[in-house]
Amino acid sequence: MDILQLIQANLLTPIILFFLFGIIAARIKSDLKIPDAISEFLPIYLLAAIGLHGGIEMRNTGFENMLVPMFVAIGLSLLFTLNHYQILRRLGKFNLFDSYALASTYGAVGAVHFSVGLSFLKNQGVSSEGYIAAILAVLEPLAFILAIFMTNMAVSKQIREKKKSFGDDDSNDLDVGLNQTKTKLSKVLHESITGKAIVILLGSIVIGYIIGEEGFEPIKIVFDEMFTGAIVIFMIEMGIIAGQRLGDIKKVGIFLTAFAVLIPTFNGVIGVLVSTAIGLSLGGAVMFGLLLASASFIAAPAVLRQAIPQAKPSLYITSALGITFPYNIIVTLPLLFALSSILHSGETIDLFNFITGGLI
Amino acid sequence: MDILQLIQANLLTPIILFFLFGIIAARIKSDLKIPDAISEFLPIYLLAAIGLHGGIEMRNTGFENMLVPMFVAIGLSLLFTLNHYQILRRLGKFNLFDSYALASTYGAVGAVHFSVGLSFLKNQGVSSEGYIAAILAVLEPLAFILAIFMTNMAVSKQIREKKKSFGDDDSNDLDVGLNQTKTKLSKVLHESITGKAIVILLGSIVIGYIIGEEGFEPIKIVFDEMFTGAIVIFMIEMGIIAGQRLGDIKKVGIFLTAFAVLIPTFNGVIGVLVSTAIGLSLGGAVMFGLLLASASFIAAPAVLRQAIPQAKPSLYITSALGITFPYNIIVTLPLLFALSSILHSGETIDLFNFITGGLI
Amino acid sequence: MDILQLIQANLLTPIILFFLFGIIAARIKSDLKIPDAISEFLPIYLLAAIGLHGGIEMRNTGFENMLVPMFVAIGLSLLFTLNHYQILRRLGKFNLFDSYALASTYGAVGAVHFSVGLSFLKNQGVSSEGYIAAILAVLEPLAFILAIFMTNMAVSKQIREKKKSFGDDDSNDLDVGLNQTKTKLSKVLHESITGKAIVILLGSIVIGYIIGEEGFEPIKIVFDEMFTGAIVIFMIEMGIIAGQRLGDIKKVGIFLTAFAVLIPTFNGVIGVLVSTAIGLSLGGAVMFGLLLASASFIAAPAVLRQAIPQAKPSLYITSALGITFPYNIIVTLPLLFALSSILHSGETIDLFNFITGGLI
Amino acid sequence: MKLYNVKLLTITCEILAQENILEILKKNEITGYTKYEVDGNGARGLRGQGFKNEKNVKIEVIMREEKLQDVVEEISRTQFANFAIVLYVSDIGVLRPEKF
Amino acid sequence: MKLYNVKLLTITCEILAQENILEILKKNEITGYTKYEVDGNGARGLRGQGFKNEKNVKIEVIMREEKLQDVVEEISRTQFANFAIVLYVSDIGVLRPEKF
Amino acid sequence: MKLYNVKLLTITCEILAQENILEILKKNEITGYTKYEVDGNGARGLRGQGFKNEKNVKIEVIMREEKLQDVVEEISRTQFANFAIVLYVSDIGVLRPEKF
Ligand SMILES: Nc1ncnc2c1ncn2[C@@H]1O[C@H](COP(=O)(O)O)[C@@H](O)[C@H]1O
Ligand SMILES: Nc1ncnc2c1ncn2[C@@H]1O[C@H](COP(=O)(O)O)[C@@H](O)[C@H]1O
Ligand SMILES: Nc1ncnc2c1ncn2[C@@H]1O[C@H](COP(=O)(O)O)[C@@H](O)[C@H]1O
Ligand code: NA
Ligand code: NA
Ligand code: NA
Repeated sequence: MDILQLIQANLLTPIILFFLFGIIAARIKSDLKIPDAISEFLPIYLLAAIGLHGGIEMRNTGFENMLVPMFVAIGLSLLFTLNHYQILRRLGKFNLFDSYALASTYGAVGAVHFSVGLSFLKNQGVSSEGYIAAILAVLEPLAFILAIFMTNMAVSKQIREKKKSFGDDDSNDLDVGLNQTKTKLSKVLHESITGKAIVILLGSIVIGYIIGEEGFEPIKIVFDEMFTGAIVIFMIEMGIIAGQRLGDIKKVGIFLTAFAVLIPTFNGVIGVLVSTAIGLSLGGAVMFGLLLASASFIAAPAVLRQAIPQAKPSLYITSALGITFPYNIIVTLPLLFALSSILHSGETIDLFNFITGGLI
Repeated sequence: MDILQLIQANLLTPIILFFLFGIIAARIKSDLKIPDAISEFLPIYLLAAIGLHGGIEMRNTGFENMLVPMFVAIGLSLLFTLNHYQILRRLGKFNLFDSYALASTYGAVGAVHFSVGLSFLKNQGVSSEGYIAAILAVLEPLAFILAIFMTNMAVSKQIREKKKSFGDDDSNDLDVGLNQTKTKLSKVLHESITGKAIVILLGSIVIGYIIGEEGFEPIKIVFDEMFTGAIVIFMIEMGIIAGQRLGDIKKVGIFLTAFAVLIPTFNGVIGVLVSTAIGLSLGGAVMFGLLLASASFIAAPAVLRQAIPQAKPSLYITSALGITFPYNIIVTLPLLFALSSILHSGETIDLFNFITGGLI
Repeated sequence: MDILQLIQANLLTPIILFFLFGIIAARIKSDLKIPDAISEFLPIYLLAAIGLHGGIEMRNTGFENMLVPMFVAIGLSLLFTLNHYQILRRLGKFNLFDSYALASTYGAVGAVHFSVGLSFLKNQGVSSEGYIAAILAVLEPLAFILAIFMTNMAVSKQIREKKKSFGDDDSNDLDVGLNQTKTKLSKVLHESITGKAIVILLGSIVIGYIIGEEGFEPIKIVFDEMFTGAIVIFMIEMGIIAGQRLGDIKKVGIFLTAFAVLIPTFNGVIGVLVSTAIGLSLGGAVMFGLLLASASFIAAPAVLRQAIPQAKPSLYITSALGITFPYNIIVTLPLLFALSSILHSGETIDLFNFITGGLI
Repeated sequence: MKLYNVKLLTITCEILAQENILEILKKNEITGYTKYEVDGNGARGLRGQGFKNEKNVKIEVIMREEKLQDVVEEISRTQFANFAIVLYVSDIGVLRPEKF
Repeated sequence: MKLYNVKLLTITCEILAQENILEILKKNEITGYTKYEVDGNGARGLRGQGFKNEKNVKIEVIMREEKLQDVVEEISRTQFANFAIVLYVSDIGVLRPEKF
Repeated sequence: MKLYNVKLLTITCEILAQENILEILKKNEITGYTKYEVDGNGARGLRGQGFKNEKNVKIEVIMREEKLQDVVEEISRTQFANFAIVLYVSDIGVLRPEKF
């Protein structure tokens, strides 16, 4: 079948193979390690390259038509985050904190996913709308802000209820709760917006837009041609880190494991369907879907440890990096590509059979 | 007007834009940072690339005709340093130590300026004499040595005069002063000559000369084609550092701010005129002028903190990095290019109007 | 003469020149230094590139015919190690520990040698059998294991004899000795096999084999075209480290200096002859010979300090890095290339005259 | 060259707690400190592998005994529960006690 | 906020001895430690230039006085002869002595 | 396993003063030291951002009490005015006092 072949072909690309290699290196306890300075630099480089690429594309194709996809992405991202919470809290019986932390980890987006997706499309000779890089930047803090807001609301409510049941109707405490929420939210908001990922991404989009193809020429070799090679090096390190965490996977449990596979697939497929419906191209729909399918494992810990310290990082980091990320780049990405190809080829298909077929 | 257009075009290159981006990132207190190892490596790489390029050019064009420009550059550099001192001390009312430190900061040369200049010319499709890289190496320690010599002489003289006025004619102290000067000078001289910047630059010039175009072929992609991309990454860091220092600019004061803009323009224009007169090419005259216009902000602090510790680093680093460097790469460089283009096109021009016109 | 010309031509390549430059920089006590993160990353990168290249070649040419050369290499490597020991212990009068440490340093192989060799061949437009990268991986731990085994056997024997002469025939101590040997050996074996060098090398060979030319295309610029440029940067650091150790060379002594030059030449020539006899190509024979000629200066210290702590590192590191490495890349490599060229051109030659002629 | 007795407070904690610690210091009007990244092992497992955020940082603060109590109390109350953290105090002698 | 007296053992040694030291700690049932790379000079010459293996590492261990004797004894017996190493002990105060 | 009392002198200073400090140590015939780069904040502002030269370095020297006085005096006389620098002394116990 087409999808399986695509998955298999994708499995045999340097990006995936070096990721798997990194996992193995960590499992056999090799001392292999990409030096810190390099693995801190690579995400900056990758985001700059993504941004420049996006900005140049936006200059070529205009960005008037960017608003609808942007708002659709925001809406879906918030909806999905709330949906995750319900599933985790009701079905998964996770506590409030873990539920919100996980909900936003999977509602948020991942830049590494995005890099791998771009490189996959490049390999397939398919282009995508440049403004999706801008959507990446906007979605980055969104799910966290929602989750932190909801968590703090819930905590304030709990406090209020406790007070009431003790007959102590001092609404000051609620105010304190609300104020804390405000402080936390404004801090997270500020840190997100000035966070290096968003800053370099937005900056590069703007610069790419200004310089265009021609201005890009002298730096093309570094910021375009070396892109896939740089991802490969980064994937070794991602593999090593994922491999070191594999031992924690038993803590994740069967429910969360299933969640970590099914939810990205679901979100991604919805993303492709919706984005195709609003007119995105074959490649654009893949990137849109991948964004929604992605989970955050670099930004999430930094934000959530501060904002929802009660949640267990071993849950959200391990599931996002150890399960969802490999699953997404190996299975979801080619799946979304196949789906989008079919949708854009105009064939009529029985979507339900198609999707479940692709999953099994 | 031609120059304004050129400035505007230059403003919209990745190099300048990423520098401005770095400044903004620092101002909004983003945590964006190029890891230390990368930002320590980049100057080494840039100097190696400059040197190889220079050496190969020298092999192509010979270096017999290098002596006159070299001595002219040395003469101008010393003259300018003394001139800066007079202006700073007399007009600016700076104390002896700050005056000499600033005088030599602006008398010295900057390798980052040079890199940006080379890349600018490359973009314009204009080449320059290879031996200017050698001039860069020779000028590097020159202004510092002069300034340290003068400072220590002045201090010795002060000591002697004090002694005299106290009726204590013990010339030993003078000897001590002179000896200290010698020690400091020989130390600075040694450190300059074995300093990494000069060592890698001179070494690469020699190696470039030996290997020539053909031997360069296998490493061309790294040391030539990646050059501008590497500068862009370095400029992000330079922008961040400049941005972090912008707060200090009020300490610089109006006089020094004017100095930091007018002197480089003046020195650069003289440099283009003189070097054109002694026969340098269009591009060569631009690089020659840019060298003289440049101020040192990497080497200067290391040398001056040790040699003239009484001078305030916040003055010389901030003005050189925060004012002169951006001004030079945004305004002076295209200005010098326009000037050199006109001079080399053989048109007769009203220089005075031209320059003042370019400034306003 | 041909060889001298080749040596001279090789001397004037960027790789050799930047190595010599590094030595000079260290000798004049320059503060030039490639930042740690970069010089730790470069060997990983180089091994990945070597491995990918080897794997792709193996896919092109098959690896059925790899077994004979592999076993011949293993046999020669063990034989040479024992031979070194005899020479060092008997003629050189080194103690047991130094003898075994040095024997295995020269019996082991060096990845930097290998990189320089590959780049040399590339420059000459000559290719080599891909499986030699696999031989590099297999040979890496071999000589160390042999040396550690022999050392511990010898120590146990000494202990036993001492006991006997004291009339104390408690064979438990021997068992302890044997057990310690086993622990040490299994530790060294495990550490070698999971050591970063072997892991990245083997991993990249496998990945290269899987992806082939076509899959390599998107990362070719990073892992192939930048290869020589990256070696050049690494050679600066190697030169600096070698230069810092030059002062220790007097500790090496005249015997070991001669050993450090003659043995690699001898081993390398035997390597070329034997590998040509078993059918390797011109380039393959050069790489095979270079492997046997090489001495280990990165892996050796890490293994030997732990396993034979009684041996003096100043001997084995200094001779391998300070004498043998420069000698090999400047003299042995072109020598082996000339030899292999003649052997593969079918001319009949008087080998003895040829070799001694090449040496003088 | 008289040496004056002051205290050295050393805090080894995960990088994500660093900002909180520095804020507590600031609140107590302590601006001087020295910090550097370290690896380590403790109750919360091996730290220093993986992502930068999973490293430790060591913060050293020279301070007068008067302020020690408050700072230590606030750090232990607000940070101990949520972050990998270890803290200790030693006696040192300095030349210019007015600096701290 | 009572501070309890414990010992801080600091070992500065070449990187190749690090694993041995950590094993000795483990054997003595000490799992907590902090470590970082340093440069230095000593009887075995300048360290920190050249290859990574030629750097030093500093290992700091907070521990109770009871275990100190054994650990120090084993380190000095097995490592002093073969590796560049320096070791010292200082007195510190901690909040949660049960952690160590 | 007797521990002998010696002094640990710790100097945190900007990188540009490092060579001066090491020279003062040498002049006092002290060759052993350990050093590493650190960030920090103090009277002369935040250090560790920006150029490498604007970082701090921490130098630790184990020495006998006899030499301490001279070294500390010379450092404070020649370096305090021109460089960001902080210095403190603590008591430690070592095994081999003859090494220092
Ligand atoms: N016994 C110890 N000695 C020295 N450092 C320790 C010790 N225990 C913990 N640490 C450090 O403190 C950090 C946090 O400790 P913990 O909260 O116990 O995980 C660890 O990662 C170590 O760097
Ligand atoms: N007097 C000292 N003060 C501080 N650190 C020292 C001293 N002596 C040695 N060291 C450190 O301990 C390491 C090993 O010392 P050694 O075994 O004497 O070479 C050195 O590289 C230094 O980092
Ligand atoms: N109170 C303090 N505690 C710990 N380190 C300090 C303190 N004050 C200053 N430092 C360190 O010493 C360096 C120089 O201090 P200063 O001369 O006050 O700027 C700072 O950059 C810090 O690294
Ligand atoms: Na998502
Ligand atoms: Na100048
Ligand atoms: Na060998």
